[in-house]
Amino acid sequence: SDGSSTNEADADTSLTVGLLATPGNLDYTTTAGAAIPQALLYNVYEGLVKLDNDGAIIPLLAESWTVSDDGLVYDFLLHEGVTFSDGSPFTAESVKFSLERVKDNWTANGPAYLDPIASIEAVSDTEARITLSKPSNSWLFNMSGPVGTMFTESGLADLATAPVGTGPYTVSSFKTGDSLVLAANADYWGEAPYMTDVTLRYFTDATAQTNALLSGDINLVAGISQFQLVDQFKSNTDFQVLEGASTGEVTLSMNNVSDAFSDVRVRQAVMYAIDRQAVMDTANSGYGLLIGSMVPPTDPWYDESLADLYPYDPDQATELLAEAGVSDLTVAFKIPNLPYAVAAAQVVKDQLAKVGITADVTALEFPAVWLDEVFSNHDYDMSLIMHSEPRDVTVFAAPTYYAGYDSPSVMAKFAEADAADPTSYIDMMKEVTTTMAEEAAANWLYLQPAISLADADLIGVPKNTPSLALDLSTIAR
Amino acid sequence: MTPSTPTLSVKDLRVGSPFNELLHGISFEIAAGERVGLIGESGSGKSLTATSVMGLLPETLMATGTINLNGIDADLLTASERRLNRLRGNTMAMVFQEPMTALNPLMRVGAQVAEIMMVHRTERGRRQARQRAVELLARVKLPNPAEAALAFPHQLSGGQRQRVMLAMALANDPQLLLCDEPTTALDVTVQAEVLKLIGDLVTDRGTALLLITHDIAVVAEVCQRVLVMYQGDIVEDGPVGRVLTAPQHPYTRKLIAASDLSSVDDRGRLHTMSMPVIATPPAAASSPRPSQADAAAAPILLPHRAAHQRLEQGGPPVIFNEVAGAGAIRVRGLSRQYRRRGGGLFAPAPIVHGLREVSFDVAEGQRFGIVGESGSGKSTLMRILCALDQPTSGAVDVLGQSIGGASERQLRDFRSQVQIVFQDPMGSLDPRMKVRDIVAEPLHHVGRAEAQARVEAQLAAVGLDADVMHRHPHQFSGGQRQRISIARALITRPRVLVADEAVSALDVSVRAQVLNLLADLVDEYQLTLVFVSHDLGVIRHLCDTVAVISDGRIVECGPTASVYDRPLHPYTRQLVSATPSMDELARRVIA
Amino acid sequence: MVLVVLRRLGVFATTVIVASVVTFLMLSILPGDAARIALGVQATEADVAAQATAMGLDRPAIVRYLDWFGHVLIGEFGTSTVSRQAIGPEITDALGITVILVLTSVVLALLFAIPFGILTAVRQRKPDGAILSGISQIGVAVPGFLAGMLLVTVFAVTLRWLPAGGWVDPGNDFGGFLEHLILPAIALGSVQGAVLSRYVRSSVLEVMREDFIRTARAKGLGAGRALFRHGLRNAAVPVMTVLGLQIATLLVGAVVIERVFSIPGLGSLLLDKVALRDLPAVQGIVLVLVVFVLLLNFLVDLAFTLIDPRLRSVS
Amino acid sequence: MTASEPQAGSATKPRPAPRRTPPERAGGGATLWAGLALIGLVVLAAVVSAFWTPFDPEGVFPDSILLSPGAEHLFGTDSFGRDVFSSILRGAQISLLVGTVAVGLAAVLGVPFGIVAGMNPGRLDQFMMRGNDISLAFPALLLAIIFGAIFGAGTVTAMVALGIGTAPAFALIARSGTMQIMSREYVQAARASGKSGLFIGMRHVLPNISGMLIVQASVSFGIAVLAEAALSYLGLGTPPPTPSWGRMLQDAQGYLFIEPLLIVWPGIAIAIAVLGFNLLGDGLRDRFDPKMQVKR
Ligand SMILES: Nc1ncnc2c1ncn2[C@@H]1O[C@H](COP(=O)(O)OP(=O)(O)OP(=O)(O)O)[C@@H](O)[C@H]1O
Ligand SMILES: Nc1ncnc2c1ncn2[C@@H]1O[C@H](COP(=O)(O)OP(=O)(O)OP(=O)(O)O)[C@@H](O)[C@H]1O
Ligand SMILES: [Mg+2]
Ligand SMILES: [Mg+2]
Repeated sequence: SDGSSTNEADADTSLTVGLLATPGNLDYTTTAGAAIPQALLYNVYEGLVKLDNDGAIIPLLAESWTVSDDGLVYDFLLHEGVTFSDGSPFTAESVKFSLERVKDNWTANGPAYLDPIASIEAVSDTEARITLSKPSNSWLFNMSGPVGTMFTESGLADLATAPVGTGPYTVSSFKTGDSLVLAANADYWGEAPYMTDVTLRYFTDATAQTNALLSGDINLVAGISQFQLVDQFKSNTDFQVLEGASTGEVTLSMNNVSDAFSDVRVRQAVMYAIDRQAVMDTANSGYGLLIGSMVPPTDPWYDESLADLYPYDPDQATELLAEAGVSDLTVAFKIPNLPYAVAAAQVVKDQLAKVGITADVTALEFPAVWLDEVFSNHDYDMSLIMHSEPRDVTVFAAPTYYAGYDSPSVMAKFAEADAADPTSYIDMMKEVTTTMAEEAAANWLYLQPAISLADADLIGVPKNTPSLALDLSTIAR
Repeated sequence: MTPSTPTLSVKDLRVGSPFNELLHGISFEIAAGERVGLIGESGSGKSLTATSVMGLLPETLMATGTINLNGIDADLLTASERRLNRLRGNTMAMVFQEPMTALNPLMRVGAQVAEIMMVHRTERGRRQARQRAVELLARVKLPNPAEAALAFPHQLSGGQRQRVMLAMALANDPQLLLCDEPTTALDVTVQAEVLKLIGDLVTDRGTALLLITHDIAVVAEVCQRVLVMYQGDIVEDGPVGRVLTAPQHPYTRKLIAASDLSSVDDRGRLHTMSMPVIATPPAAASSPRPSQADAAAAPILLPHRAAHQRLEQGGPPVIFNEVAGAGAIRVRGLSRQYRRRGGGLFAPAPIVHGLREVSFDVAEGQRFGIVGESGSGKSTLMRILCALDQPTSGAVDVLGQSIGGASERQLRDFRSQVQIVFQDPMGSLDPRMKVRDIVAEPLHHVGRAEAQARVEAQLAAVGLDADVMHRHPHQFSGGQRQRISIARALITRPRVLVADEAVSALDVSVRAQVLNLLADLVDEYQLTLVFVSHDLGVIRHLCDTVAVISDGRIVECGPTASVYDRPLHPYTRQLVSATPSMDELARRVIA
Repeated sequence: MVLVVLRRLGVFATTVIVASVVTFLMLSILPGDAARIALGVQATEADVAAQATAMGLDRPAIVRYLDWFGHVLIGEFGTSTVSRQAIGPEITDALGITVILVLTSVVLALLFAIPFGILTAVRQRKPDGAILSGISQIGVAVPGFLAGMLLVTVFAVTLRWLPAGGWVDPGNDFGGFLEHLILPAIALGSVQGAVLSRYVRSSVLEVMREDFIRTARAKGLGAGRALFRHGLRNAAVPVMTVLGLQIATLLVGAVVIERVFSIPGLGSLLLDKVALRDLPAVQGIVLVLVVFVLLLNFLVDLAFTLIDPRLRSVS
Repeated sequence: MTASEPQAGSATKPRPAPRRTPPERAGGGATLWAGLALIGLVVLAAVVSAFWTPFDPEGVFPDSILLSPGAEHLFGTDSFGRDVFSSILRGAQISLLVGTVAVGLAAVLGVPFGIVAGMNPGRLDQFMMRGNDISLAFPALLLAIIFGAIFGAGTVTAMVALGIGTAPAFALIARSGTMQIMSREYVQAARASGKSGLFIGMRHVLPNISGMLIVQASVSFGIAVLAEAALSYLGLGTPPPTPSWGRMLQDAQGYLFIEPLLIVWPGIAIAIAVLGFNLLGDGLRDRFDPKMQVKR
């Protein structure tokens, strides 16, 4: 595309990316939300490991690692000569410092993920040993996320605005609600990224975002949220459409402890009552993947057969409702006021009406009011939201979680699986997620697709979003 | 231009809207240096005539006929806008009635005068034009002309503004000057000065003058010849002296009779013109008399005769018309100040003195007139007497009720005893109410049927049929509206009637009727009357006692005849000389 | 004189204080837990409670008000609970953008509305006047954001002449600044222009009926000259009132256009901060907006005084 | 010198009432009728759609998504397969509802406020006007954002915010009208007759300022329809599936390149409604304007 950049000389290595949710600040240790890790993880901040675009755990600051046979001791060999962007060196002490800090100083982004750690030891400058209190299959995966980030003590002064990491980029300016500008880190220890100047521009409106791409203001829309906007790019040779898999399960949650849905038959009736394909067609312009459980295909225990567990069958639904002795059911359907939820909810409401369930739709302001009413106070019967965190099915199963799904055996099985050997881990995970689907803990409608739109000449644009990060290091022209 | 060519010649001028004709083919001529008056009742087409000549008719009206200026020029009615622009303000000029709004409020008056010379390039440059503007302002006798030129219109009084208009009109020495009611908005004293000025200026320069007015006295003062208009036609055209003394057309005769407040019939009533649409039965015949009980309760009145006094400059305050015992009204040391709203953004709200240290009495049954120029405090005094306003200081007792600080509860009885009639017959009637409701308004706690009966009777008393009750005020003429106001004021059988300029807004023709009606009713109901007017003639006709008020103070008070014949205060003298009687006018003109 | 100015300022100050109380009270009943929003769905209850204390949310309302307003008086709007930055600069940045946008659009609107309004008034009875007047009527009836959407579609997306949105600081790149300003300013200005032209028209019509215009014509000025020399200043007074009100409502009203064009203005900032329940920031923004409007009223008053000598004099 | 002079225009001088040119009967009348005709169209749509629409405008029809206009679907269908013509008809209800409630609320709040202030010049008036200044400083959109956050976005919130936001304008109009009426002599006459302030306010002031108020209401109605659209665009308006023109516009935005007509229909509908009320307002102004009325 032409005219996209203000500076023709280095047009080749500058990139402008359009994103939707703006970070409020740059400190993901205490601020929730996917926006900060999206911008900073793997770009400014790095951990010992990272997820590649297919979801595999690969080395990052750690050159390699070994795991003891009992699965308790991890020995990491670190890259040499790595420095933070403020010049301080990255050593095993940094690993110890960073990970020990999590327990007391992190409030957001899952500090509990590191609970399995029993101790951290800096064996030498380039050798770090982490001992777990019990074996955990999910631990190393979680280390690829925000909690695994390496910090330096001298870089903590202003986390909210001036992050200091070991990554290929540094933050050169940040204006909340508008843009975040990244510049290539001249002293980067690894291979320098192709793009030297990256501007992340934040939009509040998906149409404005695609318009910006069409008019050449930006080069890449990473993760479009309104899929009706995609088709126009398919026929346009100036652009490429990249379709991949995300970790966002669009979930029609039912409050398992509410009067309406405490009976599993009623929940199952809802499963049969809803034509998920139709919901996807209408609300998502047909984009997405029917999943049937809270597992995306990028997870090893993905079971595609679950998608057919509850075929669309309104008769079956009516029967189940009759069996449960329910008639004239009216449910409080409280959705966040997000475009995809508002669209999908209308279809759901219409389909529920066909089996005699009246859904009273209220769109609550998101995040403020929805979090309060639905998430914290569980004051709802039915809701609809996308769970975008990777591998969040365990979280969903917790009895204190807003879904109210309370199955001690499932929780026990999860714990058991985490501690089991890697192969049985996968089998057990398959088993337990199937159980949740059978018990209709929620109606996982479909997996939101990860669709990126880019100038035709861009290469290496990450297709999938297996993690929260938007990895810019692979993008080139 | 031969000497015989008239400056202005109008032939068969017809003006009309698509719906009806307003001027029905009028023709007249004005010779150079001739001063012609144009009189006629309101709506007879006087202004239309003048605006046709200027070519400033509203877009909705169409004119036919011919208008020639100086004989040589082609018909003005068909002349191009460019040509008219060259003539306007140059060869012919016009002074409008309304000095308040006729000047641009945002422009200094000097510049407005200078502009007319700039437009016609009669002065070489801006500087010269400005200079000449000052000279012109001096010529129209504005005090301090250089300073006045820098004033904005609102900083000048009405009379001063009218002089500015005049200066503007005379700037380019027009051959024709049209004046449309140039003095109606002015005080009598100022009016006389402005008229004299116009007369002198046109005589000096030999300008042809067309002076429009509805006031015969004004014409007599200034003009040589007079045109009388009636319903879109010129019905009479002749020398002023002849028209005044021997009017030919019946309308002119009636107009002159009605204008003359000093000539009365054998009942002591004024001569009136033909009756309006709704017949007025003689008040005495059909109106119910005040009930016997009321009459009995009323004390037998000793005729009170006021002393003739004046206020000396710097002298002690005087209590005028002092009445021994309990009079109807007793005012002592009354002052009223206003804080004017707003001011500038950074200027304090100025204080205005409405009344200063006024003391007087009115005896029961007295007909007390108050006369004074605009802004002298007459209305303020009226409002206080009716407890519509509170004095700043001083004591006011009306019918034994003290006004200062009285609450609405305490005034309840008082309200039905003291009533008021206002100047503007339209403004004093709520356009959205029916006559029945308007007249019944002062009645409290009276049943529907009784109220209906009383309204009917009262309307009859003021000469209106009962079937007007269901009409709205806009369906009446000015005189009829004033009758409705009077009916409303009298329905509670008040003992005191206060009238604020009750006839000033009426046509001469209707004025006499209303004055007669008031005189009848005051007699009949034995009212104490306080009548305010700027017109001495009206007061003289109606009142036995008169107080002259100037700048918030009573400067003179005494029996009407005495004040008229032997005015003590210089201001009163000025006032009296500015309102000559009809006889006097005729004498002056002929002389 | 000094006294009067002081009194005016006193009234102004009282108004601001009352407005600040209203703002505070209105916002103090916002539902939603700011601490929970900051920490997200995974945070523990204990963390959330600690966060609330840290944000000062557990103090009584009056203490919070006095603390807040006291600091505002010395120019400190406090620290955003979200960005952890001083709020003042955030607001000034956004306000600067919105003010530039609004003023540009108002200037555009005036450039259109004044000639157009006068023309439609003067040619009121002519067919072209009626047609032009109809055009402005339709202009008034189009939602501003629709105009914005169409402008983007045509000039940014299809023709690629101008950027579809965003904002560039004039200090950094003036050309880019202008490029980014032009479409939103037109979108905002076109509707305002249509509205204003209605007011100009009726104001001019009103003035044309005034006696002093007739006087001017009697002096020999043509209709057009009479209007220009004597009418327009007088017609300006009512238009200015409307203009003041328009600018006032546009400060927030521009948010719709800011959304269409992804401009980080004050309205957008407000919406973002409300969504994040960043109370100190929201309070600050609302107060700034309110004070700005009050100030604007004051300025309009002042302008009246300058235009109209009747309000100025009094010896 | 100015101090002794009555304020311009207020002088009670012996002076015949100034005569003005009569109203542009044809012009004013045509405007009025054009306005009424357009509003009639909107009202008709609202009424008809209460009983009948060609298709259900609130359902979901996966089989007929995004059809182009045709014999069956006059204006085509939207992304939910809804018949756009039906939605436009039903959408008139929301527009009229929002306009009516917002303007009604504004009038109920603003008019008595303005009348009381106008009837009590001096301190009370000053005090009330400062209050009005403060509420003017909270424009409708700002209130809608705040109220949306407090009470949740929705039709009611939007209407209330618009109503409260518009009230100061009504108060100002009512006040200046009241001050004019209070200087009329019939009010003085009523006071002299011992009538209470309440009576004067109800019988004299209110009826006589109703003309201006109706003009203001008409104009505000148009503004409210536009504001509802803007609020819907920001997600602060009527929630789906109830059809609202503003939200239809917003939804259509995403389909601009696929089905551009989707944006045209609600755009036209809004323009018709707003134009109708503006024309009505202009026509009424010409009719009520005292300066344009022929006396007698
Ligand atoms: N623009 C107009 N359109 C229609 N009729 C008009 C117009 N202007 C004046 N008239 C009517 O023409 C008649 C004559 O009006 P004109 O103003 O000439 O009266 P006038 O004699 O000057 O009265 P006044 O003494 O009240 O000024 C009146 O009946 C008036 O109603
Ligand atoms: N409400 C008011 N506020 C401020 N000043 C006022 C008010 N009413 C009257 N005045 C001023 O008080 C003075 C006396 O006014 P008043 O109305 O009593 O005069 P008037 O003699 O009745 O005049 P006119 O003949 O014009 O009716 C004038 O200077 C006037 O401007
Ligand atoms: Mg006249
Ligand atoms: Mg008076």
